[in-house]
Amino acid sequence: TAETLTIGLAAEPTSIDPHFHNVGPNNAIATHIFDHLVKRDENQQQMPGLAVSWAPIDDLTWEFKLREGVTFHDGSAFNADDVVCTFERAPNVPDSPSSYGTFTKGKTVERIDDFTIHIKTEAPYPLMPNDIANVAIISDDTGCTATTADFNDGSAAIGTGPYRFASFTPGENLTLQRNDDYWDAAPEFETVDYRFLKSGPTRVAALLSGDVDMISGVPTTDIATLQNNDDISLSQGVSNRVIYLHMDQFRDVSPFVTGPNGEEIPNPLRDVRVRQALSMAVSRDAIVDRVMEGTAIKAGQLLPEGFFGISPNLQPVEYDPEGARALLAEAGYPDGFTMTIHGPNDRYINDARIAEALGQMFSRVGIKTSVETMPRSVYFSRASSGSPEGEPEFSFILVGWGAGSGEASSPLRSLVHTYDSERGFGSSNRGRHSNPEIDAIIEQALATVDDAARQDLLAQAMEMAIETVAVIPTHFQVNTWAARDGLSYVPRTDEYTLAMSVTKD
Amino acid sequence: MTPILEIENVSKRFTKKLDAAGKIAARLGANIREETVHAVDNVSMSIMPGEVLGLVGESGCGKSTLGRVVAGIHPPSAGQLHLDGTPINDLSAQDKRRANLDIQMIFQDPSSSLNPRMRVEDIISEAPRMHKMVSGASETSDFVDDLMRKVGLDPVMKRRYPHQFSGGQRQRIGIARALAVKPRFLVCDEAIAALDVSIQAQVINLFADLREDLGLTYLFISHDLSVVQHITDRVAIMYLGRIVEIAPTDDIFSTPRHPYTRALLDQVPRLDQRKQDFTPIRGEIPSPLDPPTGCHFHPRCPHATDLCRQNAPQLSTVLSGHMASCHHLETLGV
Amino acid sequence: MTEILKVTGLCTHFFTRAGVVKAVDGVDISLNRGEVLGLVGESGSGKSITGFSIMNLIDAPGRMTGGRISFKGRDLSQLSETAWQDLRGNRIAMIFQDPMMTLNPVLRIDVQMIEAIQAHEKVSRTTARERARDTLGMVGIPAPDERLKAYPHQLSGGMRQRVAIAIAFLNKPDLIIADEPTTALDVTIQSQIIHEAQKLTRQTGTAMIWISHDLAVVAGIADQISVMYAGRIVEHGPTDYVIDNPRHPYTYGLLGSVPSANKRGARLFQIDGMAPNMLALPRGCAFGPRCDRAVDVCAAAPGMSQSCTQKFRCHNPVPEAVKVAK
Amino acid sequence: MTDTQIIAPVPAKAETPFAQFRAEFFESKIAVGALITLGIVVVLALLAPWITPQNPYDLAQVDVMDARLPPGEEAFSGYTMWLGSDGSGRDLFSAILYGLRISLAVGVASGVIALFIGTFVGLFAAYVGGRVETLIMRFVDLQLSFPASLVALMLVALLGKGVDKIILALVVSQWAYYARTVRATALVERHKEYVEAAICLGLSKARIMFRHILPNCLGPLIVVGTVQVASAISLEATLSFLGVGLPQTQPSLGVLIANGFEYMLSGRYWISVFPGLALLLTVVSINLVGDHLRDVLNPRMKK
Amino acid sequence: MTVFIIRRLMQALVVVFLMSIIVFFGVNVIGDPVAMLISPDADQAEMEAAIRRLGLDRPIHEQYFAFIKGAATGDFGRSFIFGEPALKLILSHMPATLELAFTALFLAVAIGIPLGLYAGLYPDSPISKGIMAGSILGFSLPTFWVGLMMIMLFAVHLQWLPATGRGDTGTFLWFETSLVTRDGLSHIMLPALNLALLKISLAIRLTRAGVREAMGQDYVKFARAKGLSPRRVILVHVMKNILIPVVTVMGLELGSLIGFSVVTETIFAWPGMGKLLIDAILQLDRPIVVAYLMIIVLFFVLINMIVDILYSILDPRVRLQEQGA
Ligand SMILES: Nc1ncnc2c1ncn2[C@@H]1O[C@H](COP(=O)(O)OP(=O)(O)OP(=O)(O)O)[C@@H](O)[C@H]1O
Ligand SMILES: Nc1ncnc2c1ncn2[C@@H]1O[C@H](COP(=O)(O)OP(=O)(O)OP(=O)(O)O)[C@@H](O)[C@H]1O
Ligand SMILES: [Mg+2]
Ligand SMILES: [Mg+2]
Repeated sequence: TAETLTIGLAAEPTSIDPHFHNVGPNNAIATHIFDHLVKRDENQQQMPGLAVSWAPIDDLTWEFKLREGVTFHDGSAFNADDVVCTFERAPNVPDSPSSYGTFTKGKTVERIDDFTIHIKTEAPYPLMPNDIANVAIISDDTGCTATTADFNDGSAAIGTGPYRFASFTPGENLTLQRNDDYWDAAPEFETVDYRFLKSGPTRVAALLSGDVDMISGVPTTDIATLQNNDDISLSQGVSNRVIYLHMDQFRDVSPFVTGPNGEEIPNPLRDVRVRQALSMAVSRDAIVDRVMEGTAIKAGQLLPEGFFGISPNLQPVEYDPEGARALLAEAGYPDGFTMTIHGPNDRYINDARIAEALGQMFSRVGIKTSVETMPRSVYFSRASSGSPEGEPEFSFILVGWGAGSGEASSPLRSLVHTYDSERGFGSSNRGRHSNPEIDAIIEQALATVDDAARQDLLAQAMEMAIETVAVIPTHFQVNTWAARDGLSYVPRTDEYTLAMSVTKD
Repeated sequence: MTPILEIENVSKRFTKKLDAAGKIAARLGANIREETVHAVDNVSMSIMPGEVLGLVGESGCGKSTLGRVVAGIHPPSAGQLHLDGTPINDLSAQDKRRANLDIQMIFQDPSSSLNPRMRVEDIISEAPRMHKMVSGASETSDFVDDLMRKVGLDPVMKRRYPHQFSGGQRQRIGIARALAVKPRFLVCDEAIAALDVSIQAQVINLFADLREDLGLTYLFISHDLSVVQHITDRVAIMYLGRIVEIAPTDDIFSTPRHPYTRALLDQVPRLDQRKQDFTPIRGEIPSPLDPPTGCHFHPRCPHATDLCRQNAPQLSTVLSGHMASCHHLETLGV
Repeated sequence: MTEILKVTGLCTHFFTRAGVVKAVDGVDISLNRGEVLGLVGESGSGKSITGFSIMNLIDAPGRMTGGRISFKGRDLSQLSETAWQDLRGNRIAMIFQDPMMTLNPVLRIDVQMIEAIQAHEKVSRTTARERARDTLGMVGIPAPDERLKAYPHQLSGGMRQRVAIAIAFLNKPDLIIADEPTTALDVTIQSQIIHEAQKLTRQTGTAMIWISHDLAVVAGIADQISVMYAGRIVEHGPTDYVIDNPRHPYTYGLLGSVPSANKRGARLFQIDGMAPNMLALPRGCAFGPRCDRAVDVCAAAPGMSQSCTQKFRCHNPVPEAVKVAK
Repeated sequence: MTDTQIIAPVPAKAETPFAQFRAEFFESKIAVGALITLGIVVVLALLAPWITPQNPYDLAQVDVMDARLPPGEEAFSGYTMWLGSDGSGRDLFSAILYGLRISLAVGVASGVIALFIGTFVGLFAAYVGGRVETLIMRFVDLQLSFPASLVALMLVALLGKGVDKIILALVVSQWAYYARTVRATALVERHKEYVEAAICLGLSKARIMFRHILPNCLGPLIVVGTVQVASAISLEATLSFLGVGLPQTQPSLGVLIANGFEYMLSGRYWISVFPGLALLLTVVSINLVGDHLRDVLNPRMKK
Repeated sequence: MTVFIIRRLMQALVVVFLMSIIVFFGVNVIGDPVAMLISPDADQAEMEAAIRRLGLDRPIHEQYFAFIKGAATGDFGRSFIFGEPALKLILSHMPATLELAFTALFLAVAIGIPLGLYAGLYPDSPISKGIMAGSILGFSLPTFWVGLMMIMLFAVHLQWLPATGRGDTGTFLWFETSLVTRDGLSHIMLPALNLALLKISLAIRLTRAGVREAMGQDYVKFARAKGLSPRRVILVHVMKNILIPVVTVMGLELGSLIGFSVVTETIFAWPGMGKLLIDAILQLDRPIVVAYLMIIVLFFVLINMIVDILYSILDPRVRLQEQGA
């Protein structure tokens, strides 16, 4: 049947070029039109894509066997040349604000035959399939020499994916047509029309009024009402995104922390007891129930259950205001201190309101807290390098982290590992927590190709990070999709909205 | 006797300059140019102390502009004013200020010539206070009372605002305001034109009384010839920025010399002329932006010749004290 | 002589929030063909309102509250609005005081003239246009063809007033109400206008009510004069009698206060006080408080007295023997 | 000269302009009603700290456990939330009154500052004339041709959040209205004869400008002022809605409405309807007052 | 007229130039776009590389000069986010905004003038009072709030009209517009009405004030004295006079409609320039912000110029030369 699926998308893709901007919405759209050597299922588990199998053949070389008989939308056949040229183009797209070089860096692709390639690295690299899963394969005839504009107007948007490009208007909509020659199971809907509807209520209204069949990013506030609406079905799934708090642990005096009466004091956040107290002061139940209206999961570590590299021993810290007070007193702050929480107001689900709730909770254990939220445009550059010295500006911030690779190494190396710009560690470690012991374990894990060993190392690092309160995780986001009755969506941890995952009941 | 005021070759031009864009456009060949209005064109005359000089002419001929130049509201574009024989510009700053106060103006519209947001007492006393001619509350109050009585207003009303007065009363307030700085010379610009006939007489009488009591000199601008005839000693007739005739009032009305003056006098309706046939001057007043060449009056003049079209006549004496500017004074006769 | 207009006991009142303004309070007018009536009086005495009442152009809060107007023998009081439209601009025309304001600034002269013709007669545009052009020529406008294409602001005040007069004359009306048509103009232009008006009335026999506060102008053109004060006609009669031998003290004062050659330098006669407040007219004779001839009976409103020559409304009129100093 | 002295009777209407203005103003029931409403709103806003059960800005007094309570429910802390609570657990009644304080303060402060600047610039332009005037007025025109919303939006984006910044943005986007009004009126007034009289009397230019001309420009200024204050309040709300307005934790009415916007479809109407009504009441009453002021102050509309 | 146009263009150049400086440097102060755009997975070296790629490592004045050089040839740079030329993006979003603004303008005129006329002709009738009260509400209600209420009522509850987005477009002359398709019209109704609300009030008030003033003028009385029918007096004499200010003001309001479309477009997800701008501001997409403002300034100057020329055509009294801006 020539049925059209209309989806109201919360986050709009900026380009069809799969190598232009490494962000979720772009990657999600790319997944429709292009294939990856390694695919990920809804739980970010790896599956064969254009590669039918892969394995390290020595410490520094991975062999990928490519799928035969796959054709691009223009009819040309897929082979190793396409992979080689893809890896050449991906890190070198002009004007790219966030390059795919992250995934191709340090890797050399070697064509062995039409359907075999070797990828070499300089050091043992266990995350190879993870990285490879992010690089969309384009055609060496049409794609490799094309510009971003060529992709956007469709002339180069030719992949092997389940959908063909039909039209794209930035800021408005994207239309896709089913690829009937797809090598894998063909999707249900022949035509998909993505509408970009950024505002939450607008999106819900569009669904309710029948403008669209399905929406992503259902605001938490509307979930209850939609649940009671017989014409609407919801699907929910936990995401790989943890919301956590970073504390200034590198300055002797922290700019937004002062004594109870505003006087300058030595940075209390460097004291692990204070950090523990703060974690205990957070009522994760209140956040989940009251702020998130139930659509979140209390966090005790940096990735939710089911992900690779988490520790089974870690439980969310219990809410204990009395204990927090006691710990504070023990650390020498019986009267608390004064602090400002900074956070974005347009980045995570209910971010500003969470910051406010945290402010309330800290105030209740004696830490006079004020809350300042700002648009992410201002927030992230200040949070990363806003101080006069180019260091993180704030003392205590609310941030989120989505583990793109789907394993614990991602948050650990970026958030917990000591900040080291030379080697690319701790790039988002805005609290500058530094613990050489943890660093060593993380580094070891990242060089361990054996999965079981790596799992143990990561879990160990995770436990240590939580124990020393490198960061305070609060909750994992739960994402909600809503569709008109009769459609169902398989929720994904990577927050992607994929037309292929929509099925008719 | 030196004239109290001597006007020497005074001209007043209003020019609208071109801005940068205008200049560019002009260079590109657009049909635009600077526009200059010769509102007052090389006027000379003198006024004796205690004299009332009438200034008559059609709308837009420059009467008010000349009055404003005399009163010091506009600086002249060319020429000089002499007060008591001294050029005003040569005076010291102190004397110059006094000289400017010596000449005051009474305006046509009694409603717009008073600041609606000020009380009468403030309107009258503001300038003397600013010039330190009076000081202290009680002195000021007496001063105001005195002036109000002088112009026939009840001092009880001094705390009122102008809109609470009738037209005639407002004109009196304006007169009191002018008198407050003890002027010697009043320029009355159509000072009674906006008043009702029955009120006009009151104000005309007031002017006459003030002249007698205070020895004031007047430049009396009006287009109402019968009023001019009534109160002036001499009359100057103005046409398109120039004085065309100036003579003692009796002479002007009995033996006008300039064709324009004659025509003008013919048009005046009079009570004693019933069912008269009006025979108007032909033609319209030309635009001051683009005045006719030669004698400005030639397009409307029945006696115009080529000479009139080419050369502007000079003001010449016909009889002692009677001057007119016309090429054909002799041939026209009396 | 055929009587064109007869107004008896015309009352027009304004019902404002501050009270009732009796702008016109019992005015009688009678006018024959070809006759010119001068209506004089000071500002606010009700001259214009009288004119507008005859045209039935009084707007709220004003209303004609009494009196009869008959035009060529026809009683106008029961006329429907459409009948009025037929009459206005066709049989009765009006010229307003301020030439700057009477013409619509955004419509060309030809539009404004042609519509006045076509409102009353089914004629083609070209015919109407020709008639408009001829009438412009009649009122002494040079190059009327060009003027027709002009907008009002491109004409001088005198020119505009002549256009207004031309519009009034377009349909050769029986009566023209000229409401101070020359007040805003120069002497030279005034005489041009009066000249044209005179010429036209003489040629067509149109009757005219010439409203003015300038006695001298009225004296020059009117056959009869009515003097108004505070909404009433206080004196009425042939021009010569009223001007030479006014009986009402107000007329007397008015005439006395006009400067003239003979009175040069002398004090003018002046009427003291100021125009009455129309909201709170004095009891009895409205002129009483300003009148130097006022007597006790003036506390009662005087009726219209009739002498051989003129009518006046006064208990203690100026004796016939007293003439105004000229 | 005794016989010149006519002590004429006084016209009947002998009230001062202010008394007359007051009388005319109080003639309209709607305007009086609006003025009273406005008065109540202002008083409530001023008294907010004493009459509200909660200080919505003090995080220690706000409890997220109270979030989204419908009107009339009792809070954890014991008092009844007559208008319900918002998503962070703020008592809406308290939040609205505190929000009113901010909204009014922002509106009035920006209005007053813009009025001062605009008046000064407009008067200065009219005063100096010539090239300087042309320059100033061209600038004013250009700014006016730019929608205030856009100017403010850009500025707030550039400056960041905060009451001071939003006031600055509103001032920048609104001063030109005042400047134009003042200059236009001043130009008309400048050509009136009372100004010539003042020149003739040797009064200083500054005195003429400020003591004679300025007071006569006040009528239109007041009218523009009321309209601008109302639109400043609305504009602030709009900016807050767009996410560039005031900070979340110290909500103005605009922030409250914008926050409540998210709840509109979930049936929790009160979170944005009540602040919306408060805003509406305030802005409408200011506009009604201003509207009537315009009628009263505009001589052309007078009967 | 020539002078007038030259003057306007000169002014426009100056403003565009000033604007570009302020915005260019201003946007730079807000924050670093790369910090927000870059994938969290990227390490420090890649971040540097991204900054270099976007040319943000050079001193700001150098960036500015490079920009000005490009702008002079119509190249406003590439959007950081979309990677497309800023100008192209803006121009491709412009038709949607213009279509919305013009529809709103049309609604304002078509609804506002008749209502204003009625209120002006019968100032004391209850209907007129209702109209005036409504107009006060119209400009007191914040646009975004009304927009929301309209979606709630017409789209969600009554389901009469779609809530969001632009409908199908068709080609009319050489424009792609949604005004020629049923679907397109149904989509534009709500946002256009929302945007028009303020202007309807304005049109009502202007018309009413104009009618009230004109009705008291001598020329109206004179027209009646000529014996014209009330119809002609109102439709020709009164209307022509009030249309001039109304048309002028409404024309100038087109600018503010475009400015306010930022709000409406956000609520109704209307894919126009306004939404593009607000997104660009929130994401520090400097090329778009700067280009948008420069283009919009030019646009406004152009609109104002056209309106003024129109004004001079409508009102014979106006001579453009004398006017400044
Ligand atoms: N400030 C000014 N700028 C430009 N032109 C002016 C100015 N003042 C007067 N004029 C011009 O100068 C000429 C003379 O004007 P003025 O007011 O002196 O005439 P007037 O004789 O007093 O006329 P009226 O009888 O109408 O008062 C007119 O053409 C007028 O347009
Ligand atoms: N619309 C109105 N509302 C209230 N009173 C009015 C109105 N129109 C006129 N009047 C009053 O009616 C009276 C007569 O006015 P009218 O215009 O007839 O005077 P006029 O004699 O023509 O005066 P002028 O010489 O000034 O034209 C005046 O007192 C005026 O105040
Ligand atoms: Mg003059
Ligand atoms: Mg009148």
